[in-house]
Amino acid sequence: MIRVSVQREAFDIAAETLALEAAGVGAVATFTGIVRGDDGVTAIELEHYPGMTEASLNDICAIAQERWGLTGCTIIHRVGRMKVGEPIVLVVTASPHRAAALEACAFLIDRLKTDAPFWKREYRGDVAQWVEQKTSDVERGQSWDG
Amino acid sequence: MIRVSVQREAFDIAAETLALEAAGVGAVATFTGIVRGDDGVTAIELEHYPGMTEASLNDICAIAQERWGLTGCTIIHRVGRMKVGEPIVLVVTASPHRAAALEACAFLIDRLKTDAPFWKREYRGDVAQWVEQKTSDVERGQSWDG
Amino acid sequence: MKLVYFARVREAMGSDGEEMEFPASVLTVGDAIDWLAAQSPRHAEAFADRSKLRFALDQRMVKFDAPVTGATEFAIFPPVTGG
Amino acid sequence: MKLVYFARVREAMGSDGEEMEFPASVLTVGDAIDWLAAQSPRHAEAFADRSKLRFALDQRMVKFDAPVTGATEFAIFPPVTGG
Repeated sequence: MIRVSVQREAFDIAAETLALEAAGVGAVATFTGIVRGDDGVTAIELEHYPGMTEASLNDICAIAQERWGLTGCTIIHRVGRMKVGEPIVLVVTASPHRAAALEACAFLIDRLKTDAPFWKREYRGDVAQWVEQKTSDVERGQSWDG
Repeated sequence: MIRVSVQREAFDIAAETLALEAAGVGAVATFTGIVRGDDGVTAIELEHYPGMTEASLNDICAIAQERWGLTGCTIIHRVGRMKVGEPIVLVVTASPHRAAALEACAFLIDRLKTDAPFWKREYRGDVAQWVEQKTSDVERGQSWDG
Repeated sequence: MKLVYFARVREAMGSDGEEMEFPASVLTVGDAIDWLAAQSPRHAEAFADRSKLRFALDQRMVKFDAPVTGATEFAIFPPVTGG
Repeated sequence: MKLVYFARVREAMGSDGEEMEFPASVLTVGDAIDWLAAQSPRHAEAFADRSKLRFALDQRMVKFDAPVTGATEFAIFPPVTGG
Protein backbone atom coordinates (compact mmCIF):
# COMPACT_ATOMS: atom_id res chain seq x y z
CA MET A 1 0.00 0.00 0.00
CA ILE A 2 1.57 3.26 -1.16
CA ARG A 3 0.15 6.66 -0.33
CA VAL A 4 1.73 9.88 -1.53
CA SER A 5 0.43 13.40 -0.99
CA VAL A 6 1.78 16.85 -1.80
CA GLN A 7 -0.33 19.35 0.07
CA ARG A 8 -0.40 22.76 1.72
CA GLU A 9 -2.14 21.54 4.89
CA ALA A 10 -0.47 20.04 7.95
CA PHE A 11 -0.73 16.24 8.33
CA ASP A 12 -2.08 13.96 11.04
CA ILE A 13 0.61 11.53 12.19
CA ALA A 14 -1.83 9.52 14.30
CA ALA A 15 -4.21 8.93 11.39
CA GLU A 16 -1.35 8.05 9.04
CA THR A 17 0.31 5.55 11.38
CA LEU A 18 -3.06 4.03 12.25
CA ALA A 19 -3.80 3.52 8.54
CA LEU A 20 -0.60 1.47 8.17
CA GLU A 21 -1.06 -0.36 11.48
CA ALA A 22 -4.43 -1.55 10.21
CA ALA A 23 -2.58 -3.86 7.79
CA GLY A 24 -1.77 -6.01 10.84
CA VAL A 25 2.01 -5.64 10.77
CA GLY A 26 4.44 -5.66 13.67
CA ALA A 27 6.41 -2.47 13.16
CA VAL A 28 5.66 1.07 12.06
CA ALA A 29 8.40 3.72 11.77
CA THR A 30 7.92 7.41 11.08
CA PHE A 31 10.09 10.35 10.29
CA THR A 32 8.92 13.95 10.61
CA GLY A 33 10.93 16.86 9.27
CA ILE A 34 10.33 20.20 10.99
CA VAL A 35 11.27 23.77 10.05
CA ARG A 36 14.38 24.72 12.04
CA GLY A 37 15.05 28.25 13.23
CA ASP A 38 18.80 28.15 12.51
CA ASP A 39 20.67 31.36 11.68
CA GLY A 40 17.68 33.61 12.12
CA VAL A 41 15.35 31.67 9.80
CA THR A 42 11.72 32.61 10.56
CA ALA A 43 9.91 30.64 7.84
CA ILE A 44 10.46 28.60 4.69
CA GLU A 45 8.60 28.31 1.42
CA LEU A 46 8.53 25.19 -0.72
CA GLU A 47 8.00 25.15 -4.46
CA HIS A 48 7.53 21.90 -6.38
CA TYR A 49 6.96 20.42 -9.84
CA PRO A 50 3.35 19.26 -9.85
CA GLY A 51 2.96 15.83 -11.39
CA MET A 52 6.64 14.96 -11.33
CA THR A 53 6.75 15.34 -7.55
CA GLU A 54 4.02 12.80 -6.96
CA ALA A 55 5.54 10.44 -9.55
CA SER A 56 9.00 10.60 -7.98
CA LEU A 57 7.62 10.05 -4.45
CA ASN A 58 5.67 7.06 -5.76
CA ASP A 59 8.83 5.71 -7.38
CA ILE A 60 10.92 5.81 -4.20
CA CYS A 61 8.04 4.25 -2.22
CA ALA A 62 7.84 1.42 -4.76
CA ILE A 63 11.61 0.85 -4.52
CA ALA A 64 11.47 0.78 -0.70
CA GLN A 65 8.44 -1.51 -0.66
CA GLU A 66 10.24 -4.00 -2.91
CA ARG A 67 13.66 -3.76 -1.20
CA TRP A 68 12.44 -4.03 2.41
CA GLY A 69 9.23 -6.00 1.83
CA LEU A 70 7.11 -3.25 3.35
CA THR A 71 3.40 -3.78 3.83
CA GLY A 72 2.81 -0.03 3.59
CA CYS A 73 4.59 3.19 2.79
CA THR A 74 3.34 6.79 3.07
CA ILE A 75 4.97 10.10 2.17
CA ILE A 76 3.26 13.41 2.82
CA HIS A 77 5.19 16.52 1.81
CA ARG A 78 3.89 20.01 2.38
CA VAL A 79 4.39 22.91 -0.03
CA GLY A 80 3.91 26.64 0.38
CA ARG A 81 4.98 28.69 3.36
CA MET A 82 5.73 27.19 6.79
CA LYS A 83 6.92 28.83 10.00
CA VAL A 84 9.68 27.60 12.31
CA GLY A 85 8.42 24.59 14.28
CA GLU A 86 5.89 23.54 11.64
CA PRO A 87 6.16 20.04 10.14
CA ILE A 88 7.33 19.82 6.52
CA VAL A 89 7.38 16.14 5.66
CA LEU A 90 6.13 12.85 7.08
CA VAL A 91 7.39 9.41 6.08
CA VAL A 92 5.67 6.30 7.47
CA THR A 93 6.74 2.71 6.82
CA ALA A 94 5.19 -0.56 7.98
CA SER A 95 6.73 -4.00 8.01
CA PRO A 96 6.57 -7.23 9.99
CA HIS A 97 10.15 -6.45 11.16
CA ARG A 98 11.44 -3.40 12.98
CA ALA A 99 14.80 -3.12 11.21
CA ALA A 100 13.09 -3.12 7.80
CA ALA A 101 10.64 -0.38 8.83
CA LEU A 102 13.40 1.85 10.27
CA GLU A 103 15.88 1.33 7.43
CA ALA A 104 13.24 1.94 4.77
CA CYS A 105 12.21 5.12 6.57
CA ALA A 106 15.83 6.37 6.48
CA PHE A 107 16.11 5.42 2.78
CA LEU A 108 12.92 7.28 1.88
CA ILE A 109 13.83 10.56 3.55
CA ASP A 110 17.38 10.39 2.14
CA ARG A 111 16.17 9.69 -1.41
CA LEU A 112 13.38 12.23 -1.23
CA LYS A 113 16.03 14.88 -0.61
CA THR A 114 17.89 14.04 -3.82
CA ASP A 115 15.15 12.75 -6.15
CA ALA A 116 11.95 14.70 -5.52
CA PRO A 117 11.57 18.10 -7.24
CA PHE A 118 11.09 20.42 -4.27
CA TRP A 119 12.91 23.72 -3.80
CA LYS A 120 13.18 25.45 -0.47
CA ARG A 121 13.49 29.15 0.19
CA GLU A 122 14.39 30.42 3.64
CA TYR A 123 12.91 33.62 5.04
CA ARG A 124 14.65 35.78 7.58
CA GLY A 125 11.89 38.28 8.18
CA ASP A 126 11.13 39.61 4.67
CA VAL A 127 14.44 38.52 3.13
CA ALA A 128 14.14 35.33 1.05
CA GLN A 129 17.06 33.12 0.02
CA TRP A 130 17.09 29.86 -1.95
CA VAL A 131 18.60 26.95 -0.04
CA GLU A 132 21.65 25.30 -1.63
CA GLN A 133 21.71 21.51 -1.94
CA LYS A 134 24.05 19.96 0.63
CA THR A 135 26.84 17.67 -0.50
CA SER A 136 26.12 15.51 2.55
CA ASP A 137 22.54 15.02 1.33
CA VAL A 138 23.74 13.95 -2.11
CA GLU A 139 26.23 11.48 -0.59
CA ARG A 140 23.63 10.12 1.77
CA GLY A 141 21.18 9.65 -1.09
CA GLN A 142 23.79 7.80 -3.15
CA SER A 143 24.86 5.64 -0.20
CA TRP A 144 21.78 3.45 -0.78
CA ASP A 145 22.85 2.57 -4.34
CA GLY A 146 24.28 -0.79 -5.35
CA MET B 1 14.36 15.77 27.79
CA ILE B 2 13.67 12.14 28.70
CA ARG B 3 10.22 10.74 29.26
CA VAL B 4 9.59 7.12 30.20
CA SER B 5 6.26 5.53 30.97
CA VAL B 6 5.16 1.96 31.72
CA GLN B 7 1.39 1.87 31.51
CA ARG B 8 -1.63 -0.26 30.75
CA GLU B 9 -3.33 2.35 28.54
CA ALA B 10 -2.70 2.92 24.84
CA PHE B 11 -0.55 5.92 23.90
CA ASP B 12 -1.09 8.98 21.73
CA ILE B 13 1.61 9.19 19.05
CA ALA B 14 0.49 12.67 17.94
CA ALA B 15 0.78 14.11 21.45
CA GLU B 16 4.15 12.43 22.04
CA THR B 17 5.73 13.61 18.79
CA LEU B 18 4.30 17.10 19.27
CA ALA B 19 5.86 17.26 22.74
CA LEU B 20 9.32 16.58 21.23
CA GLU B 21 8.73 18.86 18.23
CA ALA B 22 8.08 21.69 20.65
CA ALA B 23 11.80 21.70 21.47
CA GLY B 24 12.32 23.30 18.05
CA VAL B 25 14.39 20.53 16.46
CA GLY B 26 14.54 19.50 12.83
CA ALA B 27 13.85 15.78 12.97
CA VAL B 28 11.57 13.47 14.92
CA ALA B 29 11.60 9.70 14.42
CA THR B 30 9.20 7.20 15.93
CA PHE B 31 8.93 3.45 16.20
CA THR B 32 5.71 1.69 17.11
CA GLY B 33 5.63 -2.03 17.90
CA ILE B 34 2.28 -3.75 17.32
CA VAL B 35 0.93 -7.15 18.38
CA ARG B 36 1.27 -9.53 15.43
CA GLY B 37 -1.19 -12.33 14.76
CA ASP B 38 1.46 -14.86 13.65
CA ASP B 39 0.85 -18.60 14.15
CA GLY B 40 -2.63 -18.18 15.53
CA VAL B 41 -1.71 -15.66 18.25
CA THR B 42 -4.84 -13.83 19.42
CA ALA B 43 -3.40 -11.68 22.22
CA ILE B 44 -0.30 -11.14 24.34
CA GLU B 45 0.27 -10.32 27.99
CA LEU B 46 3.23 -8.37 29.28
CA GLU B 47 4.64 -8.70 32.79
CA HIS B 48 7.36 -6.37 34.06
CA TYR B 49 9.56 -5.58 37.06
CA PRO B 50 8.16 -2.33 38.50
CA GLY B 51 10.89 0.15 39.34
CA MET B 52 13.66 -1.63 37.46
CA THR B 53 11.75 -1.29 34.19
CA GLU B 54 11.52 2.48 34.43
CA ALA B 55 15.16 2.72 35.56
CA SER B 56 16.42 0.62 32.65
CA LEU B 57 14.36 2.59 30.09
CA ASN B 58 15.75 5.81 31.57
CA ASP B 59 19.26 4.39 31.29
CA ILE B 60 19.00 3.55 27.59
CA CYS B 61 17.39 6.94 26.89
CA ALA B 62 20.30 8.67 28.65
CA ILE B 63 22.82 6.63 26.62
CA ALA B 64 21.05 7.50 23.35
CA GLN B 65 20.73 11.16 24.26
CA GLU B 66 24.47 11.37 24.93
CA ARG B 67 25.59 9.27 21.94
CA TRP B 68 23.39 10.96 19.30
CA GLY B 69 23.02 14.40 20.86
CA LEU B 70 19.25 14.05 21.05
CA THR B 71 17.15 16.97 22.21
CA GLY B 72 14.44 14.58 23.38
CA CYS B 73 13.74 10.92 23.86
CA THR B 74 10.49 9.18 24.87
CA ILE B 75 9.71 5.52 25.53
CA ILE B 76 6.21 4.35 26.38
CA HIS B 77 5.79 0.62 26.96
CA ARG B 78 2.45 -0.96 27.71
CA VAL B 79 1.95 -3.85 30.12
CA GLY B 80 -1.00 -6.18 30.70
CA ARG B 81 -3.05 -7.85 28.01
CA MET B 82 -3.16 -6.61 24.39
CA LYS B 83 -4.98 -7.99 21.36
CA VAL B 84 -3.57 -8.48 17.86
CA GLY B 85 -3.25 -5.10 16.14
CA GLU B 86 -2.86 -3.15 19.39
CA PRO B 87 0.27 -1.04 19.91
CA ILE B 88 2.77 -2.34 22.51
CA VAL B 89 5.60 0.16 22.53
CA LEU B 90 6.37 3.65 21.26
CA VAL B 91 9.84 5.14 20.90
CA VAL B 92 10.22 8.80 19.89
CA THR B 93 13.52 10.60 19.30
CA ALA B 94 14.21 14.21 18.38
CA SER B 95 17.40 15.72 17.00
CA PRO B 96 18.54 18.54 14.75
CA HIS B 97 19.62 15.84 12.25
CA ARG B 98 17.56 13.11 10.64
CA ALA B 99 20.20 10.37 10.71
CA ALA B 100 20.72 10.84 14.46
CA ALA B 101 16.99 10.64 15.19
CA LEU B 102 16.50 7.48 13.10
CA GLU B 103 19.63 5.70 14.35
CA ALA B 104 18.87 6.49 17.98
CA CYS B 105 15.34 5.19 17.48
CA ALA B 106 16.73 1.88 16.15
CA PHE B 107 19.20 1.70 19.06
CA LEU B 108 16.48 2.28 21.64
CA ILE B 109 14.11 -0.39 20.40
CA ASP B 110 16.99 -2.88 19.98
CA ARG B 111 18.33 -2.23 23.47
CA LEU B 112 14.91 -2.20 25.08
CA LYS B 113 14.46 -5.77 23.85
CA THR B 114 17.59 -6.98 25.64
CA ASP B 115 17.86 -4.67 28.66
CA ALA B 116 14.37 -3.87 29.96
CA PRO B 117 12.69 -6.40 32.27
CA PHE B 118 9.53 -7.24 30.34
CA TRP B 119 8.24 -10.77 29.73
CA LYS B 120 5.75 -11.58 27.02
CA ARG B 121 3.21 -14.35 27.00
CA GLU B 122 1.34 -15.24 23.82
CA TYR B 123 -2.27 -16.34 23.88
CA ARG B 124 -3.81 -18.60 21.27
CA GLY B 125 -7.40 -18.48 22.48
CA ASP B 126 -7.12 -19.63 26.13
CA VAL B 127 -3.71 -21.27 25.76
CA ALA B 128 -0.86 -19.15 27.12
CA GLN B 129 2.82 -19.64 26.29
CA TRP B 130 5.88 -17.64 27.36
CA VAL B 131 7.83 -16.17 24.47
CA GLU B 132 11.48 -17.28 24.17
CA GLN B 133 14.14 -14.61 23.70
CA LYS B 134 15.38 -14.55 20.09
CA THR B 135 19.08 -14.93 19.37
CA SER B 136 18.68 -12.32 16.64
CA ASP B 137 17.40 -9.81 19.23
CA VAL B 138 20.40 -10.48 21.48
CA GLU B 139 22.82 -10.05 18.56
CA ARG B 140 21.09 -6.88 17.42
CA GLY B 141 21.22 -5.46 20.94
CA GLN B 142 24.95 -6.22 21.19
CA SER B 143 25.67 -4.80 17.72
CA TRP B 144 25.52 -1.27 19.20
CA ASP B 145 28.36 -2.00 21.64
CA GLY B 146 31.88 -0.68 21.26
CA MET C 1 8.87 21.71 -27.01
CA LYS C 2 7.44 23.01 -23.75
CA LEU C 3 10.15 24.36 -21.45
CA VAL C 4 9.37 24.73 -17.74
CA TYR C 5 11.46 26.55 -15.16
CA PHE C 6 11.49 26.26 -11.38
CA ALA C 7 12.90 28.09 -8.36
CA ARG C 8 16.05 30.13 -9.06
CA VAL C 9 15.89 29.36 -12.80
CA ARG C 10 12.28 30.55 -12.94
CA GLU C 11 13.27 33.76 -11.15
CA ALA C 12 16.30 34.32 -13.39
CA MET C 13 14.13 33.84 -16.48
CA GLY C 14 11.30 35.93 -15.06
CA SER C 15 8.92 33.26 -16.34
CA ASP C 16 7.79 29.74 -15.45
CA GLY C 17 8.31 28.49 -18.99
CA GLU C 18 8.13 29.04 -22.75
CA GLU C 19 7.54 27.23 -26.02
CA MET C 20 10.76 26.59 -27.96
CA GLU C 21 11.59 24.69 -31.15
CA PHE C 22 15.16 23.41 -31.14
CA PRO C 23 17.05 23.21 -34.45
CA ALA C 24 17.97 19.75 -35.75
CA SER C 25 21.53 20.18 -34.44
CA VAL C 26 20.25 19.98 -30.86
CA LEU C 27 20.40 16.30 -29.93
CA THR C 28 21.05 16.16 -26.17
CA VAL C 29 20.14 18.11 -23.04
CA GLY C 30 23.66 19.56 -23.13
CA ASP C 31 23.17 20.76 -26.73
CA ALA C 32 19.83 22.29 -25.74
CA ILE C 33 21.36 24.28 -22.89
CA ASP C 34 24.18 25.55 -25.14
CA TRP C 35 21.64 26.63 -27.74
CA LEU C 36 19.27 28.20 -25.17
CA ALA C 37 22.09 30.17 -23.54
CA ALA C 38 22.70 31.85 -26.93
CA GLN C 39 19.08 33.05 -27.32
CA SER C 40 19.28 36.19 -25.12
CA PRO C 41 21.40 37.78 -22.38
CA ARG C 42 18.77 36.66 -19.89
CA HIS C 43 19.01 33.03 -21.08
CA ALA C 44 22.79 33.31 -21.02
CA GLU C 45 22.80 34.39 -17.41
CA ALA C 46 20.13 31.93 -16.23
CA PHE C 47 22.04 28.99 -17.77
CA ALA C 48 25.59 30.20 -17.11
CA ASP C 49 26.52 27.89 -14.23
CA ARG C 50 25.90 24.37 -15.56
CA SER C 51 26.87 22.80 -12.24
CA LYS C 52 23.78 24.39 -10.69
CA LEU C 53 21.32 23.05 -13.30
CA ARG C 54 19.30 19.85 -13.26
CA PHE C 55 16.89 18.55 -15.88
CA ALA C 56 13.79 16.47 -16.40
CA LEU C 57 12.38 15.24 -19.69
CA ASP C 58 8.69 14.42 -19.51
CA GLN C 59 9.01 14.57 -15.71
CA ARG C 60 11.93 12.12 -15.43
CA MET C 61 15.31 13.31 -14.10
CA VAL C 62 17.97 13.11 -16.84
CA LYS C 63 21.64 14.08 -17.31
CA PHE C 64 23.37 16.28 -19.89
CA ASP C 65 23.84 13.40 -22.32
CA ALA C 66 20.13 12.43 -22.51
CA PRO C 67 18.59 12.80 -26.00
CA VAL C 68 15.90 15.52 -26.08
CA THR C 69 14.33 14.39 -29.34
CA GLY C 70 10.75 13.19 -28.93
CA ALA C 71 10.24 14.73 -25.49
CA THR C 72 7.18 16.91 -24.91
CA GLU C 73 8.17 18.72 -21.69
CA PHE C 74 11.70 19.82 -20.79
CA ALA C 75 12.18 21.10 -17.22
CA ILE C 76 15.22 23.08 -16.09
CA PHE C 77 15.78 23.76 -12.39
CA PRO C 78 18.39 23.98 -9.61
CA PRO C 79 19.40 20.95 -7.49
CA VAL C 80 16.42 19.90 -5.38
CA THR C 81 16.21 20.81 -1.69
CA GLY C 82 13.03 19.23 -0.28
CA GLY C 83 12.51 17.29 2.91
CA MET D 1 17.67 -10.93 51.39
CA LYS D 2 14.48 -10.34 49.46
CA LEU D 3 14.17 -12.70 46.48
CA VAL D 4 11.76 -11.75 43.67
CA TYR D 5 10.66 -14.00 40.80
CA PHE D 6 9.15 -13.08 37.45
CA ALA D 7 7.43 -14.77 34.52
CA ARG D 8 8.29 -18.48 34.09
CA VAL D 9 10.42 -18.50 37.27
CA ARG D 10 7.51 -17.01 39.25
CA GLU D 11 5.20 -19.69 37.85
CA ALA D 12 7.66 -22.51 38.52
CA MET D 13 8.08 -21.29 42.12
CA GLY D 14 4.34 -20.69 42.56
CA SER D 15 5.26 -17.41 44.25
CA ASP D 16 6.49 -13.95 43.33
CA GLY D 17 9.22 -14.05 45.95
CA GLU D 18 10.47 -15.03 49.39
CA GLU D 19 12.83 -13.93 52.17
CA MET D 20 16.04 -15.94 52.28
CA GLU D 21 19.25 -15.70 54.34
CA PHE D 22 22.22 -17.12 52.46
CA PRO D 23 25.00 -18.83 54.44
CA ALA D 24 28.40 -17.13 54.49
CA SER D 25 29.67 -19.57 51.82
CA VAL D 26 27.38 -17.91 49.23
CA LEU D 27 29.47 -15.14 47.66
CA THR D 28 28.24 -14.75 44.08
CA VAL D 29 24.98 -15.00 42.14
CA GLY D 30 26.18 -18.40 40.89
CA ASP D 31 26.74 -19.61 44.47
CA ALA D 32 23.28 -18.35 45.42
CA ILE D 33 21.59 -20.27 42.60
CA ASP D 34 23.49 -23.48 43.53
CA TRP D 35 22.43 -23.08 47.15
CA LEU D 36 18.81 -22.20 46.30
CA ALA D 37 18.46 -25.20 43.96
CA ALA D 38 19.26 -27.45 46.96
CA GLN D 39 16.48 -26.00 49.15
CA SER D 40 13.54 -28.03 47.75
CA PRO D 41 12.52 -30.08 44.71
CA ARG D 42 10.54 -27.05 43.52
CA HIS D 43 13.62 -24.80 43.77
CA ALA D 44 15.69 -27.50 42.07
CA GLU D 45 13.32 -27.59 39.11
CA ALA D 46 12.83 -23.84 38.84
CA PHE D 47 16.59 -23.23 38.75
CA ALA D 48 17.63 -26.33 36.80
CA ASP D 49 18.39 -24.70 33.43
CA ARG D 50 20.95 -21.97 34.22
CA SER D 51 21.06 -20.86 30.56
CA LYS D 52 17.45 -19.70 30.93
CA LEU D 53 18.04 -17.58 34.05
CA ARG D 54 18.91 -13.91 34.32
CA PHE D 55 19.52 -11.85 37.48
CA ALA D 56 19.25 -8.39 38.93
CA LEU D 57 20.72 -7.17 42.22
CA ASP D 58 18.95 -4.11 43.58
CA GLN D 59 17.32 -3.71 40.13
CA ARG D 60 20.55 -3.80 38.11
CA MET D 61 21.18 -6.65 35.66
CA VAL D 62 24.16 -8.78 36.78
CA LYS D 63 25.93 -11.98 35.72
CA PHE D 64 26.70 -15.22 37.59
CA ASP D 65 29.97 -13.89 38.95
CA ALA D 66 28.48 -10.77 40.61
CA PRO D 67 28.90 -10.67 44.42
CA VAL D 68 25.54 -10.89 46.23
CA THR D 69 26.80 -9.63 49.58
CA GLY D 70 25.27 -6.31 50.61
CA ALA D 71 22.38 -6.46 48.13
CA THR D 72 18.84 -5.94 49.42
CA GLU D 73 16.80 -7.31 46.51
CA PHE D 74 17.78 -10.27 44.33
CA ALA D 75 15.62 -10.87 41.26
CA ILE D 76 15.63 -14.10 39.27
CA PHE D 77 13.84 -14.27 35.93
CA PRO D 78 14.00 -15.63 32.34
CA PRO D 79 15.64 -13.70 29.49
CA VAL D 80 13.57 -10.59 28.78
CA THR D 81 11.17 -10.43 25.84
CA GLY D 82 9.67 -6.94 25.75
CA GLY D 83 9.18 -4.57 22.85
